[in-house]
Amino acid sequence: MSSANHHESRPDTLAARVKAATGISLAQCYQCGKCAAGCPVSEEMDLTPCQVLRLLQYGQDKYDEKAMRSAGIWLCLSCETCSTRCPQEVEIPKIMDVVRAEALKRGIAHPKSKDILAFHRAFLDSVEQTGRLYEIGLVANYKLRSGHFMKDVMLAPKMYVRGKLGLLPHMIKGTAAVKRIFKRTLGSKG
Amino acid sequence: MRIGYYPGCSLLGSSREFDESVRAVCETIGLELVEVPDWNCCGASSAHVLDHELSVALPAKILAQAEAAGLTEVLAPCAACYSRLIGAYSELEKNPDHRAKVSEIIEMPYTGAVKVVNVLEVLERFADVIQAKAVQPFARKVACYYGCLLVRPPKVVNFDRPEDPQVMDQLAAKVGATPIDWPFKTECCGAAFSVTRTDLVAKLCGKIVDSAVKLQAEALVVACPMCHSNLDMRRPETNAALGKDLQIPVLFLTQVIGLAMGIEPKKLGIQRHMVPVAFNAPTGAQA
Amino acid sequence: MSEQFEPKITAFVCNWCTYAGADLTGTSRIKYQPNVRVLRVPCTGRIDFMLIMKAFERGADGVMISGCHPNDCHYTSGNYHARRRWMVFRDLMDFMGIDTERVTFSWVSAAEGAKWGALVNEVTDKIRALGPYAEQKQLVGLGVE
Amino acid sequence: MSRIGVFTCHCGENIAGTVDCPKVAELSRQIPGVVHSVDYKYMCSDPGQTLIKEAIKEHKLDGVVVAACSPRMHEPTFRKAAAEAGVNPYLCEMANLREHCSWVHEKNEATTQKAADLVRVMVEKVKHDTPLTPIKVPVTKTALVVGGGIAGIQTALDIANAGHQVVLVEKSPSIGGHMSQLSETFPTLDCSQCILTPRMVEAAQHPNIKLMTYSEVEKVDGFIGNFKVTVRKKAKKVDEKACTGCGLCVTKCPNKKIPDEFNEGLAFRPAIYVPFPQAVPNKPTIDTANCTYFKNGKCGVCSKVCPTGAIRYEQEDELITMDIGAIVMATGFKLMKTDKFPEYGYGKYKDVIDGMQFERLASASGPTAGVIKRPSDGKEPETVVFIACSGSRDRAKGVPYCSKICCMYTAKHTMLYKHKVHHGQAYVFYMDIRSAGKDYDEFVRRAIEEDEAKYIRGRVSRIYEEDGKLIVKGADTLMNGEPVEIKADMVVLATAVQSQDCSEDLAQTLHISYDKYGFFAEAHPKLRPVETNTAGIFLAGACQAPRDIPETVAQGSAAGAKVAALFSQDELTREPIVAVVNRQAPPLFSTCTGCFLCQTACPYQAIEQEEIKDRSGRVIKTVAKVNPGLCQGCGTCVAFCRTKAIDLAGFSNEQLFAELMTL
Repeated sequence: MSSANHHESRPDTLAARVKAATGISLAQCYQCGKCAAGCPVSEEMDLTPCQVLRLLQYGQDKYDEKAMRSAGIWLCLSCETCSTRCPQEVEIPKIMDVVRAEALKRGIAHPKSKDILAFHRAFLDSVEQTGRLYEIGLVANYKLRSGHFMKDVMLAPKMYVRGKLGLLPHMIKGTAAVKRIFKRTLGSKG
Repeated sequence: MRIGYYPGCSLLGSSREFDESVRAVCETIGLELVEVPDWNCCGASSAHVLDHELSVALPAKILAQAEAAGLTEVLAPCAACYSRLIGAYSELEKNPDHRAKVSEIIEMPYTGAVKVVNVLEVLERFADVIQAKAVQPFARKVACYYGCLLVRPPKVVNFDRPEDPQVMDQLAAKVGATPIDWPFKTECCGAAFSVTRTDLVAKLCGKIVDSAVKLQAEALVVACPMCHSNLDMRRPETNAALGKDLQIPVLFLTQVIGLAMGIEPKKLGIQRHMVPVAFNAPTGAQA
Repeated sequence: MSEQFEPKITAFVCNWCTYAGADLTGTSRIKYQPNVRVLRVPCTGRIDFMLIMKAFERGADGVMISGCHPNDCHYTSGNYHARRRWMVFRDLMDFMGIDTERVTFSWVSAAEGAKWGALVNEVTDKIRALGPYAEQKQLVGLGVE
Repeated sequence: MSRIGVFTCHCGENIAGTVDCPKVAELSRQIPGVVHSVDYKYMCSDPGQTLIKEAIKEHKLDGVVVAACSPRMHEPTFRKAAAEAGVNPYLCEMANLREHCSWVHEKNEATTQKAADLVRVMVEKVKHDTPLTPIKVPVTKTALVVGGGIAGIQTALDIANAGHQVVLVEKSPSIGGHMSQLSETFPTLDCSQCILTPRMVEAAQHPNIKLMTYSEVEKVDGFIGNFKVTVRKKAKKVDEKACTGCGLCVTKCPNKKIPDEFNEGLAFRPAIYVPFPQAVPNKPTIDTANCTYFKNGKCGVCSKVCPTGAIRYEQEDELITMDIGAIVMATGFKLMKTDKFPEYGYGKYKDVIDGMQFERLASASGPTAGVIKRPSDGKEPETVVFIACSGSRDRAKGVPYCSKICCMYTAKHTMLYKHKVHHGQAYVFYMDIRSAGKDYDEFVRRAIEEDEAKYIRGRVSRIYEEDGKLIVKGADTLMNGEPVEIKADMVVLATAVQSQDCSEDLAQTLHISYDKYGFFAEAHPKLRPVETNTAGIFLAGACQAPRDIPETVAQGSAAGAKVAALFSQDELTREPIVAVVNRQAPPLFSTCTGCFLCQTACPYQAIEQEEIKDRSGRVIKTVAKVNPGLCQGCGTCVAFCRTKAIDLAGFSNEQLFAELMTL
């Protein structure tokens, strides 16, 4: 019998997407929990890294969805502690990237992802516009996107007097080229 | 001797003192820094979270610019930039057929001719020069904090040992400091969550700062602007989370070396820290 | 002629893996096409590639060589020697203008009865599709009879 | 012209159901050289065999083809029958009409045609068969056992008790191996030394066993029944005959700070030492690498105090060559050390120890006299964490396999600990509990239910020291991967079982195969578990794969039985399917040109160089020569030979080409 419900044989499961995007097979994980044990933020996660992997191992829509809807995946710092110690050499942060991307694509990302995403989008906006990060622009943009207008207002003046905030953005000559890079990568995916 | 230099965005803004101290130290040890012409942002963790291709293309552009400028090696002092650059380099090494595609995206040839090194690797090469020039030993107990990005993932960075790394400790010892043996050298500080999840960062930094103080370190030494801003700028939140008032200063390794070599503190940007660089016990080089 | 072309296939198989595997095909009653004639050798390492030339000369349309999987050779390394020699010989055959498509090199273990059956069918179908080999043989001067 | 008989079997309906057997018999009769051809319902039955035998006599047959089932099934049967009727058994061949024809094809003309073809091939083969006689090889009835742990001791005793001579070689100064280091053994908790030392003494005193400690195998030549083995007897620098074992030298040696191997570095020993009190032989050895006299020529205390003048600083290594009939490898294993664990502190925390170190702490003969004290400060640990699968099932650390013994000894450790530290708490981090074995799972349950070990299913990510405690950061996968942090006083890593460092070199010396982890490879994983692919060399114990004591002993006895069976014969009989290099009349002598490609191809080192000399002793030509004792008959050399000077009996070039010509 060919295994009709084997997770990597169906191209639309998360496990199959992980395999296609990163080459990692979810079957490698034997659920020892070492990732959860060492993860600096696993205590804060609703689903620990090994649980996310477990859900994906099923290759069933309801479990895939549960993984994608979790808040925990947005807490992964990509600090690589888990993958450095994983006995089965599973590169978990790369898997998290795929799960997050899919969650966004399907519009089922956890509400807590909003702030984190707002920050990343604001960051990239800045880079796209000027070629480099414009920190004040980033903070302003983040506040607009997240709605946290009062966040860190006390920090800025302190930073300014210490010369840590540049008031004007650095423009690079290749700004147009950088914009085109964005268009060809991020932009092409909508 | 000369080497390519990629300061990265943080070193122009929130971590100017890292840039200043790297330049000052390199000048003293006789290493000429050639800035990568018209460099762009590496994309940091944001590009990596949102789009994998972008997260490779932005660093590749930087390395291609370096290549075009005839450089063979680029120093990226910022650990986050270093991680992105070496990550992209290693991925394109592993899959040479991706190079053509990337070259197309960045509109420049990328051949993989430029190697990426971090600040510890570069300073290690000058360890003897540094020791010889350390006229005012930094005779303090220090906790060397490496963070995640300098040693992980080990197969990509291939630098020092992944747990309990030693290079920074050895360099600090060369300039008279006494590095403590402590367990939080590579525990994550929360990195990119500085703005969005300050609560988490405070908690993680709390463990790190607390352990260093408990083991009687007088200063935390770092080589990453993100670690620095979390441990320094987020100290009020960290102290609040701990319920303590810890005033241990956080210095970049290049500042420690600079001070020991007698470089003027201002030139090293010591005054830019949020937690003032001051010590209770009077000994050794003073800031 | 309404009858379809039935190819002649000669198989050289090792005693320990593929011969036993083919026995298992039998004990499992798995059916395959009757075009193959098996010659038993102790090990694929024993196969002198002149035997392949001879098989074609004798009118074979296809040749199969099968032995133990890498690392499973009853004689430790005979199958590696066979594989290495086959690589070289294949190039030579190619150079001589002999259709290397007609030679199938594979590993079938003593446990792979089903694989042997499937392999014989696959090779038989392929050779049948390629057609008789007589013409090409005349081209390279091997001649028939 | 040959007189060949063809006997086609119906095998009931098995062949006759799809193949027209009478027609096959009839077609076979027309093959040139065939003088007799019949078909019969069951050829392998008694009447069937009689039919063949009678036909041989009646028709004066000189070759037989039985067209029936697979030769792998009944070739011995029919060859025996042929031999009984006076035909050389190697002139009897089988055509496989059942497995390769009737069972796999439909009933039709093509199938019968194929059957007839198969018979024709075999008739042609028989025509070119030559009578062969099984090869006889003499047997030297002395066994070499390499390794003096429990595996080697058991093997040596069994062979010796069967009445054969044994040389037991051990590389360290005493026999006993890892088992002598253990405190108590699972699942009975009987004292390891109490059950082992009588065996050690028995081995040492057995009239048929020659003990060679502090010795290593240097070179192995020859083949089954006829090995030539060279053993290096390392210089102990002590005259074993003169030494009475009084131990004065050991007490007086001023250099006492050498980490003690027997106690796994938890204690010290002097430079002249007996590894442990019950050592066999119980005589000291000088560790020249650490001896002051050997380092700078000063000291000499041991020599001065020795009452019998037994110290021999000038003693040299000896090379001893002996004739051996069979070899048993029983070289055991090593444990991965704690410094291989970056996440657990690279071995820098003194209180993170391995399982063998815990054995020494728990052993009455150990450095703490059996009181559990942690190495750093000698305090009694109140919380001990045991970590199973440390380095095992961990492909990142290069050990993807299960070390097999750790689940059981970890359960044992928790019990020993609880029995000695009543208020103590043991935690075990595990991934799976593998306790298959007689009374094994009950034993683990006892550890959990009676001795209150807390088992947590998860791996430990990290261990670090804080405030005098070891912080163990694990997770509980039975609680959704919830992080678990335990402040422990001591941590015991059940580190991976690995092959000995010397195993690959040793395997190459003996020409036996080994797997990618350096464990010696058995000839067949199911059916030949204690044999190697090299005839006459056997395996026992953990040198083949991780093993516990009962399995090791069983394997030792199995290997011993194999050797005893081999030694029960004065001569070995072997299939004559071997390669031969042709010999011709001078001046050619042989078509062999001496390129020796065959020598590189041969997996058995069976091909030697032979010098052909004229009467004055001048070498005329160097040619290949096959040692029939070593040749296993694969024929790889035949395919390699450029000049067709080498051929394989039973599968000769002539035969194979003749078979092809029929197709």
